[in-house]
Amino acid sequence: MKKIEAVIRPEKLETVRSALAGIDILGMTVTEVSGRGRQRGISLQWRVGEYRVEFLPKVKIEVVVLDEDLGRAMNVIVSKARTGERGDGKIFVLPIDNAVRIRTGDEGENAI
Amino acid sequence: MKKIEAVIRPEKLETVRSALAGIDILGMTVTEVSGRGRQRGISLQWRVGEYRVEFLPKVKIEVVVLDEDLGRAMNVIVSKARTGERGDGKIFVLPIDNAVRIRTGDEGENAI
Amino acid sequence: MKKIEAVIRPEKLETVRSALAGIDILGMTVTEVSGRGRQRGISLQWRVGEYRVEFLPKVKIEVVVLDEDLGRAMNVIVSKARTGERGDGKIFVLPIDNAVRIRTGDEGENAI
Amino acid sequence: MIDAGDTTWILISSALVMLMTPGLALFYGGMVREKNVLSTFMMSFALIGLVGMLWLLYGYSLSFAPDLGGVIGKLDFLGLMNVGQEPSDIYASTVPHLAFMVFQGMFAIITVALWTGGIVERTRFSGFLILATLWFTIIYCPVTHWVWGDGGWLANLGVLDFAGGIVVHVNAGMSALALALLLRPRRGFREGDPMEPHNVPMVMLGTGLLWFGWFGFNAGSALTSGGLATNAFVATNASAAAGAFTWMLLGWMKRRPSALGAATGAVAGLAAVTPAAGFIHPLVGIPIGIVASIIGYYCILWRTKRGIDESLDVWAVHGMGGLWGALATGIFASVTINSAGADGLLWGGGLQFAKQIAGVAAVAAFAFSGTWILGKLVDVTIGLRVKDEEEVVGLDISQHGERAYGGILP
Amino acid sequence: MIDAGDTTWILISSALVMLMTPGLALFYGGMVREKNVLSTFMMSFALIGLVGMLWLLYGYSLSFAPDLGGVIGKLDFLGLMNVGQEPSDIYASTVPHLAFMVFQGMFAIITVALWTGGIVERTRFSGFLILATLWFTIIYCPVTHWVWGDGGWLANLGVLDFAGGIVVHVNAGMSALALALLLRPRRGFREGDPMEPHNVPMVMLGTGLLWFGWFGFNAGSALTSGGLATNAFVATNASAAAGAFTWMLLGWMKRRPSALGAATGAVAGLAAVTPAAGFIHPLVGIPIGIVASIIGYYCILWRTKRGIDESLDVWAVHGMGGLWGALATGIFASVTINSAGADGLLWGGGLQFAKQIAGVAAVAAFAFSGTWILGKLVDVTIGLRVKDEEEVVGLDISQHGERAYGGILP
Amino acid sequence: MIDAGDTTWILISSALVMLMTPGLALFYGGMVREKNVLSTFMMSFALIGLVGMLWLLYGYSLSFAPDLGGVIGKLDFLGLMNVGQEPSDIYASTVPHLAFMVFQGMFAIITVALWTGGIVERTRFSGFLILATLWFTIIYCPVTHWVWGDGGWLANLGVLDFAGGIVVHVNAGMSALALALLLRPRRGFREGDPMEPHNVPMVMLGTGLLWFGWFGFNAGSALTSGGLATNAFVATNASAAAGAFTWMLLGWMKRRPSALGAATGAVAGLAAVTPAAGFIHPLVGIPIGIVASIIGYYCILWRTKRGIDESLDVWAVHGMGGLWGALATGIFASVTINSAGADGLLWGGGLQFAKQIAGVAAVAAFAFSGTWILGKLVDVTIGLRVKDEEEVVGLDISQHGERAYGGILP
Ligand SMILES: Nc1ncnc2c1ncn2[C@@H]1O[C@H](COP(=O)(O)OP(=O)(O)O)[C@@H](O)[C@H]1O
Ligand SMILES: Nc1ncnc2c1ncn2[C@@H]1O[C@H](COP(=O)(O)OP(=O)(O)O)[C@@H](O)[C@H]1O
Ligand SMILES: Nc1ncnc2c1ncn2[C@@H]1O[C@H](COP(=O)(O)OP(=O)(O)O)[C@@H](O)[C@H]1O
Repeated sequence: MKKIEAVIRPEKLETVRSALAGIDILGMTVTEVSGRGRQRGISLQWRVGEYRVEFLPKVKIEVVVLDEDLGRAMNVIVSKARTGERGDGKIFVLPIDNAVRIRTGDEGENAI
Repeated sequence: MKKIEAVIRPEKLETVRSALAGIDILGMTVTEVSGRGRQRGISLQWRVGEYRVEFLPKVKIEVVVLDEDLGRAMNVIVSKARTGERGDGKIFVLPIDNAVRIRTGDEGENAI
Repeated sequence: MKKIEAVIRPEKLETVRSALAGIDILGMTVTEVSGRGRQRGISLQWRVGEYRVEFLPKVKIEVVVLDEDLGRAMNVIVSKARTGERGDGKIFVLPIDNAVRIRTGDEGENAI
Repeated sequence: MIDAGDTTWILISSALVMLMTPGLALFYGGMVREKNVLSTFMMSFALIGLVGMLWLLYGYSLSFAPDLGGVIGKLDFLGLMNVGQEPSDIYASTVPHLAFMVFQGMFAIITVALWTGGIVERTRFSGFLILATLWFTIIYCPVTHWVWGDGGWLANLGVLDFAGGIVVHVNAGMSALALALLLRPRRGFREGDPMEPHNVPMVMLGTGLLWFGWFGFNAGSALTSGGLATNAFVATNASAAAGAFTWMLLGWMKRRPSALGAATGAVAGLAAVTPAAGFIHPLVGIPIGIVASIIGYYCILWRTKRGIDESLDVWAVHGMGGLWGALATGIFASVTINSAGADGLLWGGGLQFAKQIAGVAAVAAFAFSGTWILGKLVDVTIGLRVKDEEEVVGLDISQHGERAYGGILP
Repeated sequence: MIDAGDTTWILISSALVMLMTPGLALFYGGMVREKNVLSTFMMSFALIGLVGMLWLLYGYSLSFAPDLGGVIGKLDFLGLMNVGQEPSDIYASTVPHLAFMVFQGMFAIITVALWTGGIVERTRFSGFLILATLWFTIIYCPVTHWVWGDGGWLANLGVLDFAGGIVVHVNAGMSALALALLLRPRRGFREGDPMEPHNVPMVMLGTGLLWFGWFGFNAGSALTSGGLATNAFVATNASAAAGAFTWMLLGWMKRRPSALGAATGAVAGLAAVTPAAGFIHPLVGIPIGIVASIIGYYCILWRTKRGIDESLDVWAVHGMGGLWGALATGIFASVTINSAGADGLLWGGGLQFAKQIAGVAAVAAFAFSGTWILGKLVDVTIGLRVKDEEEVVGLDISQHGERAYGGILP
Repeated sequence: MIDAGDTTWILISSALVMLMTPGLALFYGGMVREKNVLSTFMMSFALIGLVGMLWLLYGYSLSFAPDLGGVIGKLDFLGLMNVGQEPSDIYASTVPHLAFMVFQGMFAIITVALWTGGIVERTRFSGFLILATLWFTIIYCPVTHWVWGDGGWLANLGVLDFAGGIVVHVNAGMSALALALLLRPRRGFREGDPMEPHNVPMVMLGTGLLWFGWFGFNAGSALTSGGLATNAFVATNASAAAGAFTWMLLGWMKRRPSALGAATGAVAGLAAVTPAAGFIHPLVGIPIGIVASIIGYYCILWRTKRGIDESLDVWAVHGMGGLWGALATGIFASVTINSAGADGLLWGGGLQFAKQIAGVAAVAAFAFSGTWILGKLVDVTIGLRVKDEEEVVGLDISQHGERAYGGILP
């Protein structure tokens, strides 16, 4: 089992979600986060002039998948979240030792 | 050291927190997240009819524990967060390479 | 590659961010979280008397770094986020299996 | 004879009192948890609709039509019969009868809305609507008739209540207490769950709108524009100011000057000066407000210690504030301020003070017991409390199928 | 002769109507997604500035100056020429001419603001400002002259519109529909993206302020204080109450009594009673409100099924509400309420009913087609719709360079 | 003789001005960071309490009681002595003396609240309360007496200030500047930390309420209902509209039309027209608003470049706006509009222009230096700035022990 953490543009969430659903990956957890990378913040209007905000709103998707689904899931995310502009975000893959479905108590791969 | 990430129902947070405190696990980090799984969103009222919201409010609890506390902590969470209905959530266990307590600079197991 | 998850005081975010930028670590993802540890919540005023809030506002910084940058990054965070009072927070280090830059599709160390 | 200046005053006062109910929705809605905001709002907004109609249909008649035995109005004004653009023979002779009617209607709406503060975060919406209808009919209209109706027994007795300290605040406060006892605390209340206000600026905005509207409530109750309305206006502002400042200081003595405390104190001062505003010297508003905050503060302390979840303190702030104000009227009232009033204890009017006690006691007892019975009735038939799961999930979702703040979105 | 009471009434009514536009900004702003809040607000606030000035410069003249062929006012009042502290010869003879002028100006502002609800979350701000200027000049001023101007052809015909059911609501509603059709749906609308209201309490607060302000809108339209203003006041409140309650029940029949529904119903009731308030018995407000909510409810159902993204339902709620109210005026109006009015169908006034149909039809057709042409014109020249990326990112950032709620901070 | 229409006008105007202080709390509160919202609110709300009482006790007397040497009022009106339901001999002869008193009291409250905008996010609450008390007593009451009190030296000189451009806006603006310089910038201000407004819709709502309330402020200052009040009303709206639109365009020229900018411009226009509204032709409101926004815009630019953290720009928007408006009064005033006024520069009144300069200069100098001294006094004794840690954590927690928005909950 692996955990995919993808930080993407908020406006891409819906596209990514439904594309993942298309390959039968339904479970996921989403968090509103603020990010900074090559796309270095944004300048916003104030009463006069502008001020700089260092962090931009992003969305973090966490999906735990079976090892065999990992590649497919990542491909889907990369292709659907891409605009080609700075700020498209990152995908990180983390190892998972175990998983439990709270409702049933199922452990390991059965829990996904 | 392991990190427990449990995505649970928001209304179970207090029960889980105090049960963990009962077995002397006090440190934890909590995030409001939105989740989707077998429980596939919810339909809400609009002016007329309804609309579907794909993501439901959940709470993510992150607890880093010593290996020996892992089992107990997971049992507590599973038993306290369960309702038996869809949407009870998941627990994931991730390996941790190191930990530091910022206040003191203590590393590793001493930091927990 | 390693992922640093640092839970710090919100008011230290700016200091930590600019110190990390100083050692050329620009990419990061930040989340507003609620935490509990030795610093056990806070009591707030109500109409009369007080009530206790178990969780305090914290900020979680996630930074994925190359192995060789890990030590430096952690030192910077520890030194900049410290006040010496309870509630300074924790740093956790997690292993990362892979990373992808969505914009380009670059994988592994090139994606950071 | 209709006077344009007076009519303008009553119309704008009616609009101001109308605005108080949305103001109350904000005041209450900011103090509940996020999952129950809309439910709390709807307990006010639904009443602007429901009571707004019932008042026209029969409520005004039961309250203000010619008297039947001192206890209720007859049906002469049913469906606005005999209530037209000409002034009434009895009430407010310089404005259209309809203006007096609608002004009073706004009081009915907010009085019912007030006691919802005692039972937020756990009340079933259907049961609530039935209860509100019954309460309006069986508690509010009679009490209004007693105190303000021509021939009402408390009016005949000489009880003074300028703008509703008894009719509105004692009435709603005691009713809230009865219902809170009946419904029992919210889940987690006795366990010490925080129940943190989800949005204090919303509470402050609500306070601002309430204060603003209260000028219509109190000064409008002079029913003409001029010296008396002005007197009530100044007294109202004085008491609100003193109440806000006092409560702030009370919190500070224990720890810090809290915004929520100042807001609560303002409302306590406003409630307390309500029965008195048109009978007292305006400066007396200051001690009235100070004492209202002290009473309210310690009443909340007491009810919290007793484990009573009268959640938003309608009893402590409005009920006890109104009670204090009604008694204060019996102490400080002076015929030099309002010749239609009476002299209070301070000017030798001991009897008036006794009358005020009688008036408060009668209404408090009737409201508490009557409301308890009505509540019980609704509870055992339709049900007045939501199921445990519904309460846990929150009433916005469970009762109204919606949520206050939309989330993760494209 | 200037009457102080009447002048106070018109001034405070003007202030109340002014407040409706910020109220509308809240009402609309709470219903859009977080990324478009300020954009939605600005479509109202910019108009308080823009139309607020244009009205003084030439709008009042086009609308109310001496008649030119029944279709438009002459330029006698250009730049407030001949509009001073003395009463007008023609309109509102007991208040300063300037008071009548500014009261009417507030109507112009909110009417333009109303139709922005049809095209939120996708409109280019620069194109919008041009369109608003054109629409105000070419649609609003003429229509106002037709119905309310001395010598306007619909006024001459005898069409009744007490406070703007036709001038404001049918006009804005049909215009919103035309523009929504022209601009096409928001991205994701047809795909069923949720478009969840980001802040329902903000909608409720907006509703409260609209309701409050509407007393000035409708009862102020009597142009004097007194019986007629009071009649309109009471009818207005009755219809709003009935509308709110009815819509709540309609939602409940399907599933739950929603707060958003109650708010919508209140506005439907308010819009519908607008043309009628000063001609009907106040109690008739209740059926007017009930029917307005039923019509509005099913119109939204219909337009949603047809995939029309008239986003915040200006057509269904205001347009159809105003249409129903204008017809209801032709049914229920009675000269016993307002001797300057007429008898409706119910009292044998079949002709009046026909006139009302004519008035509504003329304005609806003119507004729809005129607005469509103006919109098209702006769209092909400056552009009326933002680029796809701008829409996706949100209009707050793309059009205004700011965001509503500040984020992660020191 | 009391006139009902006039009294209604002054009472409702008083209520409107009262509402401006909660409006200001929203306007300011939306612009600060989340951790300082309640602190910002409390600096307004506490004053409604504190100044609300002090005004009754002695403030009104110092300001408006019979004159002592041109500089201050005597103690004849201490504790509302000689201030009753009858009209005053001197001021506002058609309304109760109490009505004039309370109307003026609302001005005192908001003037003190205004300058808090200069020192938000870093001021110690206890020190602030002391300073506010001193400032009210030593700066506000004398200045009011000078300009508006019968026998005040600036009034005797013939300085015109219709509704407080000098008394309120120049006064508060210069005081805010003095305090901002004294207290030094917020931590992070000079380092370029963003200080992002946490809730712009809250700012917009505040703007709406301020605009609404300003009708009472300016048009109420006619002290009677009728032509003059109407003139002031129309001029006020014109200037606000022009100010809002102009600032929006200024921002657009650099980048985008911002909502925050439009809101700021509206307030600049409102402040600037305040001294002039009852002396000028209403259309002159437009150029006054335009110039006010241009001045305000460049003043903010200047003070930001100089690293002055006069945080919410009370000086640039109110101070400089009021200054411009007071001079504009000396340019555009005409006795054809108000026979109690004077002719300005444009109509040959060069002397009047000189008087206006004198009035502004005297008050600006007194306010700046007096406030600086008072602030220093409080700072070295009780302390006027919070500790660094308190500032970092936020004033809501550190000064008031609470937070604006409740969090993670059951
Ligand atoms: N090293 C990193 N660790 C954690 N999050 C990162 C890192 N680099 C980037 N991110 C996240 O990814 C988002 C997009 O990064 P950015 O560098 O702007 O994208 P890109 O490289 O595709 O142009 C950032 O806003 C941040 O949330
Ligand atoms: N594969 C997954 N990866 C990440 N989070 C998941 C995954 N599956 C479920 N979740 C999280 O757990 C929550 C509950 O999942 P759900 O399938 O509804 O519960 P259950 O299986 O207990 O009925 C979801 O809302 C989501 O936040
Ligand atoms: N075991 C843990 N697992 C996850 N998060 C933790 C843990 N311990 C502490 N934290 C996080 O770190 C924050 C600071 O912890 P605390 O114990 O108060 O700090 P310190 O030990 O430096 O005094 C907490 O609020 C919580 O968010």
